[in-house]
Amino acid sequence: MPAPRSSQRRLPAGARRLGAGLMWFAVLGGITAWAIHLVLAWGTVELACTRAETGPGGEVTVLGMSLRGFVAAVATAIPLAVAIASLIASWRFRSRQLAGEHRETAGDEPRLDRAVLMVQLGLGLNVFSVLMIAFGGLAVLWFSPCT
Amino acid sequence: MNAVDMRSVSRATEPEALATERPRGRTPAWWGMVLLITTEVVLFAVLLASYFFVQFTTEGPWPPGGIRTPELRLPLIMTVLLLSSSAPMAWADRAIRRGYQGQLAAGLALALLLGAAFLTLQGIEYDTKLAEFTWTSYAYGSLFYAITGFHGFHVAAGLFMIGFTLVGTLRGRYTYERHERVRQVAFYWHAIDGLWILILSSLYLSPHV
Amino acid sequence: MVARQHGRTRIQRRPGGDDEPPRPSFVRLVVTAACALTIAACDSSAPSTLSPAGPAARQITGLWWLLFWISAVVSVVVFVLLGRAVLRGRRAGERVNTRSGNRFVLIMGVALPVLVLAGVYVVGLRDMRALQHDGEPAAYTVEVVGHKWWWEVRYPDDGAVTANEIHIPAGEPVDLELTTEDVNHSLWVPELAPKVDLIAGRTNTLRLEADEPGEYRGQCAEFCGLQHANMAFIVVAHPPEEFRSWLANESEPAPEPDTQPAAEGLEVLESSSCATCHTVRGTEAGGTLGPDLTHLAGRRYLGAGAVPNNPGHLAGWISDAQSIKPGNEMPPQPLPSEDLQALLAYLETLE
Amino acid sequence: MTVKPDTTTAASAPRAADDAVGERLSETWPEEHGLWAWFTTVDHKKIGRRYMVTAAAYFVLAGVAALVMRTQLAGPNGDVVDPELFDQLFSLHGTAMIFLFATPMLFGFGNFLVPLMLGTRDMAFPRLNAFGYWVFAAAGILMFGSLLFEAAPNAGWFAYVPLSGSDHSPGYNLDVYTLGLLFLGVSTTAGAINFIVTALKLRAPGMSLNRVPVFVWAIVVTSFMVIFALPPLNVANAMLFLDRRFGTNFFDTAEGGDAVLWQHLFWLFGHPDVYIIVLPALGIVSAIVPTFSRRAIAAYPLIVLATVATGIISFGVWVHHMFAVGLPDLSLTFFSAASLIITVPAGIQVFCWLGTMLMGRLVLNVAMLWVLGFIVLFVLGGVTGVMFAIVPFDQQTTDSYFVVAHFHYVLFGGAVFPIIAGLFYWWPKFTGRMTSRRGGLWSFWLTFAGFNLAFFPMHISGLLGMPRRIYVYPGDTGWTVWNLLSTLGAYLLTVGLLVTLGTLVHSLRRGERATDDPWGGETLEWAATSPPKVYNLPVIPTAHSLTPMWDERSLASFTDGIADDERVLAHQHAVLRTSELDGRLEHPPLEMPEDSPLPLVVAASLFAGTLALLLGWYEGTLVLLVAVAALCWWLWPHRSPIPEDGADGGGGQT
Repeated sequence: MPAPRSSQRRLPAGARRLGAGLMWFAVLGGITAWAIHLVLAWGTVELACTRAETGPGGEVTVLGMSLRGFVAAVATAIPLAVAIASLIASWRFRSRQLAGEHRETAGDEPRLDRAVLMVQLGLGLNVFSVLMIAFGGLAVLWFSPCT
Repeated sequence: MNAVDMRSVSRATEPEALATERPRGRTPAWWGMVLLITTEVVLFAVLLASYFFVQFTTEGPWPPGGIRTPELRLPLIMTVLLLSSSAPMAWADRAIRRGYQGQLAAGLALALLLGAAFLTLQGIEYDTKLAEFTWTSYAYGSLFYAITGFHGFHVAAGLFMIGFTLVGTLRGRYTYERHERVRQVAFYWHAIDGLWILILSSLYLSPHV
Repeated sequence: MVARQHGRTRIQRRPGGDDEPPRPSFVRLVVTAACALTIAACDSSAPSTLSPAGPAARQITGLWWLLFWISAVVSVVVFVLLGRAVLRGRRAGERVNTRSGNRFVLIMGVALPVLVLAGVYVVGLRDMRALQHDGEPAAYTVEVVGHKWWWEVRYPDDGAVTANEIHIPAGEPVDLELTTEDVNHSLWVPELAPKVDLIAGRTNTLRLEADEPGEYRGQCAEFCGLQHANMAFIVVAHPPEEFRSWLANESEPAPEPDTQPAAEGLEVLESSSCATCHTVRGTEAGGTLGPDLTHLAGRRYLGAGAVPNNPGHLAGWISDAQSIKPGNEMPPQPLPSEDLQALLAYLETLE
Repeated sequence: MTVKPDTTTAASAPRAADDAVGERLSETWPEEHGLWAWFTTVDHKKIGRRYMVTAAAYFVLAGVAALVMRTQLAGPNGDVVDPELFDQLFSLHGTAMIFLFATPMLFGFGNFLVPLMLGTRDMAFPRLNAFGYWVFAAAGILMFGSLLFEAAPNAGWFAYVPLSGSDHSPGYNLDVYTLGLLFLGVSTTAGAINFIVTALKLRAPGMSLNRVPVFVWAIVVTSFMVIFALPPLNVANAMLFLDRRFGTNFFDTAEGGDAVLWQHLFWLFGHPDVYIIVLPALGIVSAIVPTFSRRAIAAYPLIVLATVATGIISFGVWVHHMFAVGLPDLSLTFFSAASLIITVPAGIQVFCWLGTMLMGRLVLNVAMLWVLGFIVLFVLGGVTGVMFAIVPFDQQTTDSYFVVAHFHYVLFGGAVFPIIAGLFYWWPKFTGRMTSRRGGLWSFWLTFAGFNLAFFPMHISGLLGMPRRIYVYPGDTGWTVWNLLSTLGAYLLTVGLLVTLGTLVHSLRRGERATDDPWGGETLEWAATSPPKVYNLPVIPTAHSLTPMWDERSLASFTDGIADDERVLAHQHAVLRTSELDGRLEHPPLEMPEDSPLPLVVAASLFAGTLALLLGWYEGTLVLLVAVAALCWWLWPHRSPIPEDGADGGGGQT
């Protein structure tokens, strides 16, 4: 492959490693957060309700928190925050870092084209993840667990 | 965050850095083994998930039916043996990449020995356990023996692979230029070790919490 | 296993009873139109989800029509675009368009669907909430136990036990506590409420309510083996007073036989293998494998909907149930003809 | 991306190259004939064709089972088969269509096409590939053969416990199911790993991720799904087998086991599996539509996104098969959300095809007609799919005929139609023969009409309260007329499929000889001869765009490469290795194995071991030692002049 070899050398290896890591976070961060949200939220609701370990006041508790509190905070809000972070990363990488560069070198530099495809995938996956977690969050606010 | 860090972050978001190709340069065999290990890890994850699912849907004490909480002394010795076998394996792998066939043979032999010791102890553990409960003693017994037995089977398979590689080594088949097999076997072995830690913490440690 | 309470039906007593229209007129219009097209569809005997007779089923019928119309619009849009593409393709020589198409797909394939789906999701949640009854107590609790391949129906407060018929008071919510004796089953009365499975080792609850007195067909909806097809039942909704008298009668033990053949029949029942599997309360027959026969004569069907309950079918059922419902648990009973006649005479008295 | 669909250069450039170097290559990639070669071949094209033919045979068998059931259900109180046989028929129909037809058929397409589309010469692990085929073929024989002994699976393709336990299902039926699927799983997993590695490492130089054909993306995503979805199925089946045979209690509720655990494990596999079937089929559509629209696929990044997103999200929707189980409502909503969102990627794909057609010039031919029919059916199946994501509606209609209608629209409409479209499209490449247009038109319209007549009425019978999996129904329920229509449709559908089969088979004898690129396709398989030579492409091209066959520079690389031995690799039985994301050339080339009887030996002894286990003859499982010995032979490190790992390999592993 032509030209970019030289420009590659400019960057320290650490920055490139970090860059590759950030890229993969922008691609897979949101969907991973969703997967964790799903397993945690479903798992705690189904299993806690089956076992129904009730705390003071007859409420079902998980790790000392109310079930609803646990599902809302630990299983939903935190993954949502991660997914949003990943969404922002993919959005910024696409619109600022790569898009401009891409326009100048379009077609000649498969590496950048490939990177653009990856952030586009990441952007889409992140949008889906945020939507799914948010939908789940809506239900957590609306439904009381174990009914 | 200090200024230097900021600079390295902003550098890392330069197009060149983001477009760094990673992973790359792996061999097809490397990918094959990684994917095989992935599917095996999922297999064990599902088994352990089943274990916890049954635990949480079971009323009363866990383990159920008067089965005692597993003792830790023997499993911990087994853990030490198995984990320490990863070191000679890694050492052997490094050695052959530099072309040292003798070190490769020694490393493999040591790993083989440690793994075999693990299996022997597992046999001893089964002997005492089976006197207390069997695979037909509640779902707990079924899960306990299925998970540990399946892992033991993997250890045995790993030992067979190490032995097979050792024979090849003694025949001089692994060289500076051709040593992919060693690397794959090492990977598999490390994965089995890692899985054991999951099993130890789920089946042996978690009931003590 | 802990019994979990899962109500599915909102208590939705209609004010004023009969003079309120049972469903929005728009929906009724569409149903009528659909029926006109598909005459058999509204065969009054069909246990149709589209002609709901209880609040829960009605809620879902409304949901169905919403989903149906959205689906219709989506399909039409796609088909129109497809037709356009085919027609345009016929016009040769048009210049090839090299646009990426991203915008078209983003709008049609992402933005619009997400908006529609968000709306649908919220409606779905709303209806789910509507089907939860929020702890409002039921008028009665009935235990339903699934068996291969029949339904045991118990009224624990009154001691009544019957089979394959669930009697309820119309207009009052009834909770069914669902358990199974063997494999998984699923209780489904399409006109009244969504289905709930009977899961081995667990207890589920289904709230059932019928607007009007009547009979509603139900059937097992989870494959449960050889005679899954013949595991039907009926829900009989009575006017409330009639229900109470039915329940009082059903709770009574069997009447003493008052004729000679009937008395002989009772003797046959108690001395033959019948008694090892069946219970007739007030007699020595106390088996628990088969359905309770205490008020057999009052039932509409034999063998969980397999055949109507009349003396001919009953005789056939007793002598060889396997030919009617192959694989069921009742072995053939080769009784001498006079014993069979006496037994039938007795069973006829079990109103 | 600019596209010049100029077919004249497309056909001639690779041809010239072929003549120049074909001779040299046939030394290292010889064409083998004869019985021994038939049993030992590792050629991905032969294996691919075998997969397709075998899967088609299993399709016919499973289809006959369906026809018998439809005959039974034509009217009330049907008396064609007894319930025992009926249960085996519907269980086998579902199991076979999913495991023995759909997945292997699409693996067949993948086997034949992926290396060609990537511009390489075989799969990454050719012997593993051959092994996978033999295992699949044997698993099918086991499953269908069991019917002869009245021992076919009879608890549905989902085999819920406790019904599938030994108390309620004595006999071998469920053992055939559990062991058969475990055995088959080996094949599927091996195939999936092979596809992924091939697509990651053997792409033509220059084929960075953004230039990978959508079909290959689909196969790769599918393969990743297999890697993650099969373990739950395997675990569940192994547990069920142990419960039945050795008295363990995984699912025995009386002994602390859990019956719902089976459902979770099964559907954790089962729902992704739906997409394992549908995604490659959609990939076929994405390959056909651009060719006949005379432009590259619209919104390529979005269709790739749709494929990847479907693959991942499909793992988060399994509980929508369990909405009626009585789980807490809140836990259902998470799956309702995911089940709704997963329809968005499906919509994206539909609009990508529509956009491609609208912005191109549509050429209607038989393959494209099947694609249009597919889009209609897939949309109809998709909208009912959305309905099942809504919890209350699902609770009302699940396990009714409405579901049967829905998933036949999705799986028959969404997978069989594309498969047939793909057969018509690639038939010239598979066989070297063109198919009859008239036969193709008849086959399409008959099948399309028959399909709708068979399955549309099932929506109505379902809404009218007709449950699934019943072998008889009474006459007074209002279901009769709809069932009669379905049965008539099933017969019409059969006629349509027979005409399809006839058209294809007829072409083998009478069909016109096909040129290399009869449709002016855009991907690299059209650069090969029809049918392709053993070595596929004489010169490994450089991909300069997503549509290399429409791209002057990519085409030029065929002729430019003739003199470059690195692009011809004539002196060694090897293929090029490229980097994972960017498709940059790596050294050294990957050495390919020769034909070998070992795959067959290993598969056969594995099969024998499975049979021994099935029949409870446990000493017989010692035959597995043959497999172990053969594997040792297979994997014995032989001496070779080609090093395995290059000095410039990068990535720090040298």
